Amino acid sequence: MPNALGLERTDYKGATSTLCPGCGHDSISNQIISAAYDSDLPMWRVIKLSGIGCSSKTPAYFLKGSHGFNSVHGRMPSVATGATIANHDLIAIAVSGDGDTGSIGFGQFKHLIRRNVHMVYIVENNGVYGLTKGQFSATADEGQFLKYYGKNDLPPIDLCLEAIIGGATFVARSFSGDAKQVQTLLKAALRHRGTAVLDIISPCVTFNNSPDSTKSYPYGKENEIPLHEIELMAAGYVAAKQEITIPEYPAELVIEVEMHDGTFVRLKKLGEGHDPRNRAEAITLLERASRENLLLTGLIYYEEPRPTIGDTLSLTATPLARLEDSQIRPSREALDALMKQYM
Amino acid sequence: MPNALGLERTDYKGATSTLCPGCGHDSISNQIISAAYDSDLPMWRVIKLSGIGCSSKTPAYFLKGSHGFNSVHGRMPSVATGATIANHDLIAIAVSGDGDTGSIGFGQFKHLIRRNVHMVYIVENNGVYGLTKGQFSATADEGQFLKYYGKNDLPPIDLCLEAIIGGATFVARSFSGDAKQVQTLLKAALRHRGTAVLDIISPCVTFNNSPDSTKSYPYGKENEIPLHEIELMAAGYVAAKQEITIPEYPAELVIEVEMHDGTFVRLKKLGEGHDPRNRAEAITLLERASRENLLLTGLIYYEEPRPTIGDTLSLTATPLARLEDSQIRPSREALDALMKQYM
Amino acid sequence: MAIDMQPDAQMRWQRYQPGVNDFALMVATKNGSGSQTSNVVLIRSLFKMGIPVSGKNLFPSNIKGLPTWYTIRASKDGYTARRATTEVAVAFNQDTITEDIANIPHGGVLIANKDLKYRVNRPDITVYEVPVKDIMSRGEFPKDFADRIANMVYVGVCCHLFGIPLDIAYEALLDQFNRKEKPARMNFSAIQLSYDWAKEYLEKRDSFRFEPMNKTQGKILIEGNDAAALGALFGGVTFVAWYPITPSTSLVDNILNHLNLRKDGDGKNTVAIVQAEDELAAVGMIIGAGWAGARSMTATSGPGVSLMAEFTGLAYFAEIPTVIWDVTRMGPSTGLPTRTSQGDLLFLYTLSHGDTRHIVLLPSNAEECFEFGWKALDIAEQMQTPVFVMSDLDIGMNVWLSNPFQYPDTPINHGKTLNKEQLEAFLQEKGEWFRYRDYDADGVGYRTVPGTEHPGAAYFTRGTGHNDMAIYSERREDWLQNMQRLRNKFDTARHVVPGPVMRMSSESGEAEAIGIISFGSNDPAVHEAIEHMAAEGITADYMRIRALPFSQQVWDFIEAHDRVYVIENNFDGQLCQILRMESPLSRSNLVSLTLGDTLPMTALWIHQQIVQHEEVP
Amino acid sequence: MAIDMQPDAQMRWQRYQPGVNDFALMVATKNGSGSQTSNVVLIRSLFKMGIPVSGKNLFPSNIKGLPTWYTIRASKDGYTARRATTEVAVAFNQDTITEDIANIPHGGVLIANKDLKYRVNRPDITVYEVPVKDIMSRGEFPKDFADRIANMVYVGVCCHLFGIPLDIAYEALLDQFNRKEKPARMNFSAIQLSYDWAKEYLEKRDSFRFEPMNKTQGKILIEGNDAAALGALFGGVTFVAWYPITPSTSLVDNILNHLNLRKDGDGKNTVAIVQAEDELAAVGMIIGAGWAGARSMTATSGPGVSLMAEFTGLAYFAEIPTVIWDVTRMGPSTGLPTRTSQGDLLFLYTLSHGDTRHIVLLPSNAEECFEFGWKALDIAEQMQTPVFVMSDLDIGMNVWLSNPFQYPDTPINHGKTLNKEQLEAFLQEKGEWFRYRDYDADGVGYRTVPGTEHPGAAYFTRGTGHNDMAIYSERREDWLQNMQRLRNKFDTARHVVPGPVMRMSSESGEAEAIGIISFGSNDPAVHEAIEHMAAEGITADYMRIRALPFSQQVWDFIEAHDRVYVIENNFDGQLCQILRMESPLSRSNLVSLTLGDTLPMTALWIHQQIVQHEEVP
Ligand SMILES: Cc1ncc(C[n+]2csc(CCOP(=O)(O)OP(=O)(O)O)c2C)c(N)n1
Ligand SMILES: Cc1ncc(C[n+]2csc(CCOP(=O)(O)OP(=O)(O)O)c2C)c(N)n1
Ligand code: SF4
Ligand code: SF4
Ligand SMILES: [Mg+2]
Ligand SMILES: [Mg+2]
Repeated sequence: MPNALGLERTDYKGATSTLCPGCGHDSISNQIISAAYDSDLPMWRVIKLSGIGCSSKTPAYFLKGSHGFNSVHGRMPSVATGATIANHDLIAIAVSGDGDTGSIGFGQFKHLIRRNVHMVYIVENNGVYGLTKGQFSATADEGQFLKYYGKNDLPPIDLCLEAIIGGATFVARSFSGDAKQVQTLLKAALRHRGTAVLDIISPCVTFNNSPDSTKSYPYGKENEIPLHEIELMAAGYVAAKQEITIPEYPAELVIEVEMHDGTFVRLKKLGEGHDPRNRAEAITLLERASRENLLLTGLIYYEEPRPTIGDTLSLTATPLARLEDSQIRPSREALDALMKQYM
Repeated sequence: MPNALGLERTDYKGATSTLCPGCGHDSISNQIISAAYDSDLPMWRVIKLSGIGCSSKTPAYFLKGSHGFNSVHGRMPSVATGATIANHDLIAIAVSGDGDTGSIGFGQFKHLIRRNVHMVYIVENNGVYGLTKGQFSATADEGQFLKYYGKNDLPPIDLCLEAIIGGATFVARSFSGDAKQVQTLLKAALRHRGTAVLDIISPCVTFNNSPDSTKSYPYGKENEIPLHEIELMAAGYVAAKQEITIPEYPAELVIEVEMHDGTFVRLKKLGEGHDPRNRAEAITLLERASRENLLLTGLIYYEEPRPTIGDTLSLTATPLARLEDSQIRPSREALDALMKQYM
Repeated sequence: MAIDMQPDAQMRWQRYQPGVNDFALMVATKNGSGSQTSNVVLIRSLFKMGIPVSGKNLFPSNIKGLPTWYTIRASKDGYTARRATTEVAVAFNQDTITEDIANIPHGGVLIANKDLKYRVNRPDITVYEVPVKDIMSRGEFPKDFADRIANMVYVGVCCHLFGIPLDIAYEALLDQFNRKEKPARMNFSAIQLSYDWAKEYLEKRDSFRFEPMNKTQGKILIEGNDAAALGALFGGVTFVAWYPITPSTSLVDNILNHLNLRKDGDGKNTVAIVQAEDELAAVGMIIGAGWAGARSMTATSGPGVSLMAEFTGLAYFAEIPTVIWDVTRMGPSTGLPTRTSQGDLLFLYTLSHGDTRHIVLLPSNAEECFEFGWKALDIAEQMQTPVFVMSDLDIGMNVWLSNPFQYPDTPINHGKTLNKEQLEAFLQEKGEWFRYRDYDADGVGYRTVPGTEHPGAAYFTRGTGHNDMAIYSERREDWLQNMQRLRNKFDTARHVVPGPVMRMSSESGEAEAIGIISFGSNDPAVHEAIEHMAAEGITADYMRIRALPFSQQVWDFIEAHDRVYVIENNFDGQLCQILRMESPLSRSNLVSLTLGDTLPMTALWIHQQIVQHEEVP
Repeated sequence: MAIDMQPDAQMRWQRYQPGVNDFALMVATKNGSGSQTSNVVLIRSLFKMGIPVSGKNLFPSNIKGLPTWYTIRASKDGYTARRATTEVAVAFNQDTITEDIANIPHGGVLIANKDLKYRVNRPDITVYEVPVKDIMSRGEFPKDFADRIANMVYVGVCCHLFGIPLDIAYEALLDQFNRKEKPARMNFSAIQLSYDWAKEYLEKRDSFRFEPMNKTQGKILIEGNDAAALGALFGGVTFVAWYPITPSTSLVDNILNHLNLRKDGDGKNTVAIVQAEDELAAVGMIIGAGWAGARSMTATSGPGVSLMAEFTGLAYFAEIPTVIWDVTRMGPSTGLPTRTSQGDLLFLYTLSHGDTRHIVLLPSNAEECFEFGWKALDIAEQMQTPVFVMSDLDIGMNVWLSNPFQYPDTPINHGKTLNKEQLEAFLQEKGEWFRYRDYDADGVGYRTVPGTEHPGAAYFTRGTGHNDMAIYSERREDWLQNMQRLRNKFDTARHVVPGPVMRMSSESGEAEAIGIISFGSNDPAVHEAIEHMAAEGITADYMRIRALPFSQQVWDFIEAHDRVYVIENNFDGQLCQILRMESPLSRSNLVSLTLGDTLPMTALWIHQQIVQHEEVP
């Protein structure tokens, strides 16, 4: 069924994946395709960015109608910063790995968040370096054993916590096995103004899939604790706001987060619930999750968007990349006047 | 008066500083000298490490009897990691700047903390790049104006918070104008096993000293809120534990933190007080300090030392750098036996 | 401060003897003491007197307190290179005064701050002693400024001794303070006071003098980094990312200073300037921006270049336009951040692993900093590759006498960038569009940028092997084809980059026996040396290289000469090494003359080197 | 898989015709399917039959599913280079079978998995079709392993067709499974099944055959990265930091595998191995460790080298010993991570801005990986500088027939490192000790390491300018003196690094007209080409460069020959460029022959290139 742009879901696909059959990353690609299709995303406005790794290969596997840039290991954030400032009309979707973001790219990741670069930043988090065959990454479980590399003695980095502390205004955690949640979070992230961080546990079936690893399928399937059911009441990118029928829940069970563009994220409490608008609560939640080894998923933190780096630069309305030559070369007279000052 | 090693305080000095008169960094150097002298620090066991910046120049200005290494900008943490593992007997004192640590070196700083490298890590935090003449660093106040670079639009990085989240077990904040506190914290940090992070506000009198800057002298003098009075009951590095007479305070006003080597840090509550052994409380405190722009100083966080990176490597007792040749070259027989396996 | 020529040696080189409007003055002070303003006032005064002048700031890597030396050269013949000798020494720094006095050449002049401790035992020089505190005490100066203003004392004394009219000094002060009268007057009163004092107490006993000329009319005084900033702004730069590092910082500072040139009707910027967290991020940002269609650039120096290695290899291989200014300083490593050198050339040319090669433009002066400033952006888009511009501390941070800049003589060139309509037309005509296909046999493909509203515009950019359809490929044939095309593209670049500039000695253009090749900031010294050598009967032709890669002209020049001296201000003779490694000639007639002594080159050094080589066969 | 020589062309090069124990077999499968085990079993079997054998794995940058080709060459003459043709193709991959069939040389053999879809229209080859599923169904295999074990089918078929005794195959399996019988037997049963099936259904119709010889006795089979790991461990490495990157990862993996070599009495390690967060950190760590007195190293590849640029410049300038292995892969940029190349040479040599130069060792084979593995650590301490060792994917990740390694013939060399007592003695003798003073006129100072319990041991290490007392200095004289000493040190290194290895054609050692220079993994192909060329009357001398910087021998060799072919597996001819840029010779007689086609070099290619150049004058 064509979406508002007259495109089928298959139009949003990319090249055939060359990842291992069953790789979590492929499920996420699929959800990106669905979310883009559902959101009537104009592919020509989208840029797909990545570093290096199995995860970073995936932008080739979705949205063939979008420009993609598979850059260097761990430094995609800077590329994204430049690209989104060069053209603020672009919708940036970035895919990184836990090695790409948490190890080599940790500095750039933190600085990207500090600058609040307008983009969706997905970490396909499998706790290992897939592409280089199974070394521990910085998100690997402490004390975990892997076939070739023995025991991991270092504590894992919690990318969500790091993002919140670093100033991110949209922070979510999910599990690639939870297709619906991934998709809904993606759609919400696409609405966000600023950096939206999605830390998605995405099992590496080849190197880190034994059930005692918190990054494995079996573990995720068994232990995922969604904080809430998420629904999105959002406008399509082209069509007017869609009316989505949301079942009526008792008010105390529901949190509605209104986003920048009027989109509503409706969270229906599951278990204890969690209000993502409370920063302290979000931090406490993550601290507890890491202490007690809980795979809590959902929208962890949401804050009214603060200015993006682009906003602070006081730029002209037209995207920089589209300015006319006459707008970017001062006049002959301007040069002459200037030269006089130096005489 | 000579210390237990028979050394005078002047023996612990270094070359004459070439920093601007009044620079906060020079006060810190002075406190390092005093702390080292007071602690009977054997200089030959000390290494002084730094990156690049005015702050990073200071290791030349203290402890002339110690090996120093002024490395490259922002990457001193990796040098420290290598050096301390190469010889676990060394006492590492590192000095960095807010640019060196918070900007270019942020990734290495976070990974150093994750590895819990055994060292004292001092950030001389002035909110600007001193040596390159006054650009904003990543710890500059949001909204601040500087002469040449206009307004700073980015939120400051809180290095103490980043350290705690990253797994540091000894985290303190101080103000270079508070000589006594700096000195006591330094002495305590020298006792710590693992990374001890000291974020010391150290005004740049040349580029960032106007009273509206939270990194200025006037601001610090006016607004510093010490969380407690700190006293140390510690052994000298060579002499037996010294008996220090501590005035008697009501018990509810005093927190005593026992360190790894039996040293006690005694904190006498000032104002609201703060228990540095409570991680959640420490995080909340820092969040509040940053929200309300409070310069809270003192020992922010202390935790029972977790294994350092050196501890996890299951190394032989002798420092690697001191092993005999016979210990590091396997025998001819071992090679022969091995070769057979490949035949 | 070290001086190349000793008092004795000096006598052997008559052409370098000083004279009216032909000597150099050196001011020794402490860094951060505010003397820079005084020095610029002196320079501006000479400029206003119509005397060709140049200034070189020899400052420490320090904010306050370490010694700094500023040399000001007046040259009636218009020579702007560093002069080997500084005849007049203003010794105002306690830490160096002894050394400074010792370094004064025979026949020179010492103007000493009498408040300092020193002894002069130089009957061969003229000594003037100035009681700075005493003079200052005659005026009334706000306490906060008094120390800085005290530097005006030597200005006043020099005005008297060497003949700078006070009204001109005041004009120079006004310029310096952006025509603000209050600070100008305050400083001027110190000049006046000391001028008066000097008039009363100092009897002129030396022969150094400035006399008005008319050789600076229509010229400008400007720093190379300022020129480069203007070049970029007139070149339509739209995205700048940077990380501070001496001596490139002032390049970006100057872009910020001139931002008013690039405001739209609403006062909004048409260029984004982002301070990155380090050079890896800076270069990543400009690559992202260049990919997305901005005209992007950064400025850095050696250590930054080292950090940019991986990313520039990506930009080379993925064919992304961007511009990187390397304002070089003395390396290896952190080296001497405030000393000049041309030591990054070879490294820039081959920056990044695995058969990578880059375009490097080599401006020689402020005018070319401006010109290459805009051209680099054109060439980057035209060749779809990162373009380096290698300037140096000497060009970038010193003030230069220059012709006013020429407005760009060609429209902004975006190369083969297809917008929506152009892509459609391309598809109509060719029936296909593949990003890396070599449609024009020049190695350069057609590109689109993200955000092009056309269903066929998207392609995938990567640093991994790909075929000409931009599809990942590990096929040997695809790899070879792509590498071969990149080499063809590099050959195309030989004709696109600025060609060498020739100075032939004979009017017929016939080659002399001696050829000289040089580049960058050595240029004024080479010209001066050639003229002095010619006067002594040693004639030489000169080719100034203005870019890598080389064109055929370079080989023709080398072939046409018996001996070719390659003159560089680095230690390894890197230009000579590049020439050697690429030379198609069977003969090897290159002689590498390298300096690399932390200072700008002098004509005397070149002259000496060549004479020495010519004498010893 | 691309093959250099087409069926026709092949006929013109008689010496490259296959024969008994003299052909290559190519196995085409999918990556990650477990075929590697089968391939190694085949190699080990030939090895055990006494036949010189080599294997080359042409694998994709992918974990599972993309095509991979493994070639196994048997060479009765002991040639271990890649063979230009692979006569026997085992086509077991649906994705490439059509291409694989097309690429079989005239007269070759196809062993096809009959379960795949393909068509054979090659009357010029022998075809055997193997119903893999059917054969597997005859046995009982645990479901989890069945797919992997199916790869044993072609082993069994090959055993039958080419004459590999089953008991030898079983022995090879046992080796492969570390003498564990259970998995060996399980796999063997598949070999047996398919052997039996082949015996019954396949009639031998081709002439390819293996026959037992005794040419591998006393030899070992080993990968270069394994050899390098052992070299480091026997070299007394005490600190390793690294960041994973193909094709260097297995070097560190192998250090981990052999850690038992380096346990103390309590089972504790005498070497620390730290996985860093990236290459900047890895190199920073080894520099810190080297400074603190450890023998330190890392292993990386192109992109990692680019990231190490700034830090290695520091280590060079601050004179800190450490070792960096660059196991090269195909660049620029991420390039082809699983394809071989020698494309980093020039970049390594000049890595970092500002007149930096490095020592680069160039092993050619597993034996030298071991030897240079320990020597590099010695040279680093001896010369107090980072030492690069440039291996490549071909050497590092392929299995090589090698002589067993020689135990180090010199004790561990810490160079001029003074411990407490030695420092005391030094001070007694000289009355002083300054870190960078050139006491021995070899450019190498005496160093102490932190933790030396002596009040005079401390000095300050920095990347900034310093005098010979290790004090910060901006003085021109200090800078020049230090740079000059560093160059003298580099000259000293010319005699310290492994010298070139010569193969002179004439027994008298007199030079032929043709000289060949090459290095690294090209060595076997060069030797093979020389022998084939000699048989055709083209005699050539060969000098293999084993390190940068060069020694005088190199220039003597070049001078002694009319034409010198410099043979390299990169695109730009980087060794030739370095030779040209440093050559003191007035004549330029170097001919650059470069391949850079992603594959290991073949003798045929060299032969063709030289013949072509010799024919066209
Ligand atoms: C500079 C550099 N260093 C190392 C590598 C090798 N490398 C490629 S991918 C990768 C790790 C990828 O891990 P992660 O980001 O977690 O992605 P995954 O494959 O697990 O999805 C590494 C180390 C590289 N490509 N570039
Ligand atoms: C790779 C690199 N980039 C840039 C520089 C220039 N640089 C030197 S110090 C410095 C900033 C220092 O700031 P900080 O660490 O805050 O130290 P401070 O001077 O304020 O004490 C910079 C950018 C450098 N030396 N190396
Ligand atoms: S190795 Fe792991 S991460 Fe990579 S494609 Fe396979 S399953 Fe996915
Ligand atoms: S510039 Fe600032 S940080 Fe640097 S020495 Fe001066 S006061 Fe200190
Ligand atoms: Mg991963
Ligand atoms: Mg600072």
